Amino acid sequence: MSSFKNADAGVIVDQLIKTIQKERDYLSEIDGKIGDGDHGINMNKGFTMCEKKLEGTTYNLSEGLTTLGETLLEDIGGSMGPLYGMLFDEMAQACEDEEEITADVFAEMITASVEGIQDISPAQVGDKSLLDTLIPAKEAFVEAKEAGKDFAECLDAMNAAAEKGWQSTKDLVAKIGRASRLGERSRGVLDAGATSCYFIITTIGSTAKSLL
Amino acid sequence: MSSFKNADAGVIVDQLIKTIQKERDYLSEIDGKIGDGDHGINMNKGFTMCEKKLEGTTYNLSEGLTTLGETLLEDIGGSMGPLYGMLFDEMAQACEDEEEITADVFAEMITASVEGIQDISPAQVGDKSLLDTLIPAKEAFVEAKEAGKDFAECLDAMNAAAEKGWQSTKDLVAKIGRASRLGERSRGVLDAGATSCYFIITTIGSTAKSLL
Amino acid sequence: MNRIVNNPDFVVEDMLKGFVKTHKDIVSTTEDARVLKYKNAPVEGKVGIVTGGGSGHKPAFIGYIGENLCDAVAVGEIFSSPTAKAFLDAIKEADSGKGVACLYGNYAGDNMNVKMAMRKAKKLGIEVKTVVANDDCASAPKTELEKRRGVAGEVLMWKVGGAKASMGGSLDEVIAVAQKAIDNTRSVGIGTAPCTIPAVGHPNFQIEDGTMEVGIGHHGEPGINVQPLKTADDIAEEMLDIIIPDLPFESGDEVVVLLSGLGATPVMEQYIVYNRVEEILTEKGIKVHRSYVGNYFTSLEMMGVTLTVMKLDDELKECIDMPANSVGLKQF
Amino acid sequence: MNRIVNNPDFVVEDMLKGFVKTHKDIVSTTEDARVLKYKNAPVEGKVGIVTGGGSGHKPAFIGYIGENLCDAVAVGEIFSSPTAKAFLDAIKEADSGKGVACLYGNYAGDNMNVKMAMRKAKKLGIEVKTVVANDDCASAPKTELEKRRGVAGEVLMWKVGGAKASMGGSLDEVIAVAQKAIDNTRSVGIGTAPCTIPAVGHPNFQIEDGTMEVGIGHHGEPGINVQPLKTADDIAEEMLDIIIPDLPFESGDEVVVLLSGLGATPVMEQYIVYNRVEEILTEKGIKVHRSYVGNYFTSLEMMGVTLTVMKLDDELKECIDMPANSVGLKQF
Ligand SMILES: Nc1ncnc2c1ncn2[C@@H]1O[C@H](COP(=O)(O)OP(=O)(O)O)[C@@H](O)[C@H]1O
Ligand SMILES: Nc1ncnc2c1ncn2[C@@H]1O[C@H](COP(=O)(O)OP(=O)(O)O)[C@@H](O)[C@H]1O
Ligand SMILES: [Mg+2]
Ligand SMILES: [Mg+2]
Ligand SMILES: [Mg+2]
Ligand SMILES: [Mg+2]
Repeated sequence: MSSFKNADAGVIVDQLIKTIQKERDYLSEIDGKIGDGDHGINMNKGFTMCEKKLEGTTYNLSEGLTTLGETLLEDIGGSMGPLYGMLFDEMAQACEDEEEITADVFAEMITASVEGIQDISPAQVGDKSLLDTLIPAKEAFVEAKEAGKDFAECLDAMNAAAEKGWQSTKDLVAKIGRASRLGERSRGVLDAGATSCYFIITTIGSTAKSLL
Repeated sequence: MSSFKNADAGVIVDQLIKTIQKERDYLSEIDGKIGDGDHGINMNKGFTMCEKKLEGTTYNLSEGLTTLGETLLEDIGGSMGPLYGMLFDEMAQACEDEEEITADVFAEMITASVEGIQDISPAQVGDKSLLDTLIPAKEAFVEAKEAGKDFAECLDAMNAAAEKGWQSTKDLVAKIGRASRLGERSRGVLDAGATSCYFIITTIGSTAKSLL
Repeated sequence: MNRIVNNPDFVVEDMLKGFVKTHKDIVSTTEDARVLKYKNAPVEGKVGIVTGGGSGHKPAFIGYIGENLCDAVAVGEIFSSPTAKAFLDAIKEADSGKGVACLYGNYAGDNMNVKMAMRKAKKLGIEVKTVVANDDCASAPKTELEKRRGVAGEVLMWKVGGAKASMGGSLDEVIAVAQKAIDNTRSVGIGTAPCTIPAVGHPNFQIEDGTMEVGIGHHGEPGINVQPLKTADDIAEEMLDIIIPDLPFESGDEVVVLLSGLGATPVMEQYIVYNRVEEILTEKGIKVHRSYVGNYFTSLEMMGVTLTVMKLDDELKECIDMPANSVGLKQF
Repeated sequence: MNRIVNNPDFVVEDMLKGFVKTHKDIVSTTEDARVLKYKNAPVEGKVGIVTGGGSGHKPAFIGYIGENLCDAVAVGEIFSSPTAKAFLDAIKEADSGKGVACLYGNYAGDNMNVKMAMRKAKKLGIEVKTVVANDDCASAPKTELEKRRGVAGEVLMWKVGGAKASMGGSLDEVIAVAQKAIDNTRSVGIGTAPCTIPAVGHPNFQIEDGTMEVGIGHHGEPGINVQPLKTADDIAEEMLDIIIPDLPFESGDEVVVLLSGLGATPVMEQYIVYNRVEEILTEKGIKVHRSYVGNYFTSLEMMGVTLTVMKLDDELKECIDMPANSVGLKQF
């Protein structure tokens, strides 16, 4: 199939919540190396709050993403609240009027999420942040689609680029966030936000693929 | 001789100043064991200030003692200022109208000093304070005088009692001042104030004797 | 750990409860547990003043809620930006229809959350404009003013903006004077001992005993250099050597000085530093119009001081001299 | 040592210079370098209020000079009584002919120096009466009230005595109400980390990390016991368990609560403790009429808190509610 139904895809949000809960300690461990060690705690707090809000309700993809984005914006401050809040909110808005999530719709979702984040954060690719995962992932999806690949192939390309982008942060010097104060000492370890973003993108990608 | 001249006895004050200056470090060392280690500093500060005030002036015993007492009251706070300030002030007042310092006059001086201190401090013999030196010294002087001893013998008795009283503080538990908070742990070391009082009394005694 | 807390994850909640109990004559709670407001807010016909930031900076930020100061404050976790929702709710609580000036400090999280809040406020028809404090000289070179962090100079920005709003200034006037205030303000901090976030349990940076970090930030952000600890007089000089040429302050200027402790440094020591600060300023022909010394903007129990100097003109002076009543700053 | 000082032997001198520069709107110097006075003292027709004590307790003692508070304060070395001369000079500066109430804390040195000062004041024809604060429950059993030390309750004693004097009370009336204030006040302190006198260079007592000393005094005087550090809620309960039965405070009472940090404990933590204090009092039917939370009476950078509760009657309430303007306590 070349698309899946918005109505069937609430499961993507469920999988996102499960993934973040599972990776909580790993995310904090990574943040502890050059940050303050709370990234897993922050993320888990927000995603688990969203889980509670969704409990017992039915929701399609756009509704689930809206709740997730709103929860992060409303209950998680710091940098993660607005960054991931924006990401999920923009994704949701880009598909809220769609019944079918096609590759074109998905391209708009991920593009909107990047634009939304760039609207509030000055971070660039290479600054050692979640954008080092997100932007290559978006570009890979869009390029694959423009090259005429089908939705599943686009998602594969996106996932692969997300992993590569994530791994690229290991050799970067942080130019943004808490770790930037360490200068050269921030080189040699993965970025926490890029790591959570890798889990988020690949969870979306894999779950979406399974719905096709 | 059975007396000395007030006019000649300013030297007693000079000797007091020299003694305290010489014993400064020893007094602080003793205070350091169960107090805050500043007794020598406090005493030296006051006595050296008095030295400066007396410099280039001529003074008899009562004038010298008055300056010493006033300096302690004016420039040294804490407990030592009022206690020794009172001691010297009362001694001075008891002899300021006397040309000759006889054993009777001296008895009044030392008695007045004890009464003055007791007027402001509730400390008793046995509390581990300068009164453990001062009160036995006074009593020894007065008893010797009443027993018909001459002035020099009275002073010897006073000095001996001062030393004995001072040494008695070693086995006492402090009931007054900073050391009292140590309870049983204050036993086994000499009291700082009793030590300075021993130096003061015996310096007065010996210098007075040399004037007879 | 000599922290006096209950569950370290809920220190902010517990603190807010005690704060509101103590200061009900000045502040009140709102529907948002992370927003406190001036009990009379929104003040009819007045531009609303909003700020917000991470917790752990007592009396900042909630201590500056009050008469002729801030109308509503968004409260974050320790050293972490409040949520976009909290900023939005604070904006709503402060707005009486004349618009809201959001006067906050230049930190990535705060910037993003305020931006998100402003998007939503716009949808609600509330006009919000911002001034982003960047008074910390040590946080970026003068050529990159926009990268500098906001520190204790924020207190003076709130004082000025709050006064202007109470004088009846329009939103643009309040923004203009608050911007002028921060543009004429320079700060620098000296750290002598680190602090511990209760939920973390150990210091998240180190300052060796006997050393001082010149230019340290309010969360332990590293400064310009680490040196052996100097005397109070030399520290005063060191700080002014950074601040004075940066604006620059010049002979004939009139200034306000704010010397704040970082938390655990005794106020006695702050007066000792201040004494030399005023002496040096006077030697340079700079007149101290008013000074504030004390724990005005702290970082838990960090040790050290921050020095803030603001150059005055007539308008700023009038705003600084206006009475104010808040927990952190009372002035008749 | 992370002290920010110049010559450690002159911290008091240096601090006083900075203090006076900062607060010339309230205090002024006198001929005695160790006495500061309210700039309007002696206030014509008003009983003078004097206090004094060792330094290192900012904002006490000099921070309570001001309108409707203290007229003159004698300043001692760190943790050491002022001289008799300083007390005498403070008495002289405060006296407008209506007599002077010397309201100070029960410490051997202060007792002796005040006594000496009173002898001399008498010779000068100045009438001086005293109230000796002894609010620290932990410093002696109830059967030996006269041995108890004065701690943060002194702030409330000054507030009450200062108000009464400003209301036109006679010396006897001021003394009576200040005595009533302290008789109805109980305090207790919890220490969690020691402090270091600059000239000494190391702490003059120890509190092990992870423990707390219940009943500690303002100079580190040992308390009732040493325990593993408890939660803020349990500390609140522990302190009230000592204070409440001692007076005793009873259901139906109205009280003022003063919760002060000892110096380095963040004000955030003080609010956390206060929150539970008010809850417990409310549970017991004791109404908090007014509360003060913050660094009102410190001990350099000691860590911990002191809790002070005063039972009110109408006269005390009127005095507590009177406006006041000083560095340490501003109330409208
Ligand atoms: N301005 C920013 N733009 C994009 N990403 C950012 C920014 N600031 C921080 N990050 C990301 O946030 C991550 C840390 O998140 P987290 O630990 O939850 O927050 P905090 O740093 O406040 O403790 C970093 O690894 C980085 O990827
Ligand atoms: N109330 C008192 N009455 C008599 N002597 C006292 C009293 N308090 C303290 N002392 C004496 O003071 C001595 C300590 O003096 P010093 O070290 O100069 O003062 P501080 O204890 O303030 O540091 C003690 O050894 C004791 O003899
Ligand atoms: Mg964090
Ligand atoms: Mg983190
Ligand atoms: Mg001593
Ligand atoms: Mg001493």
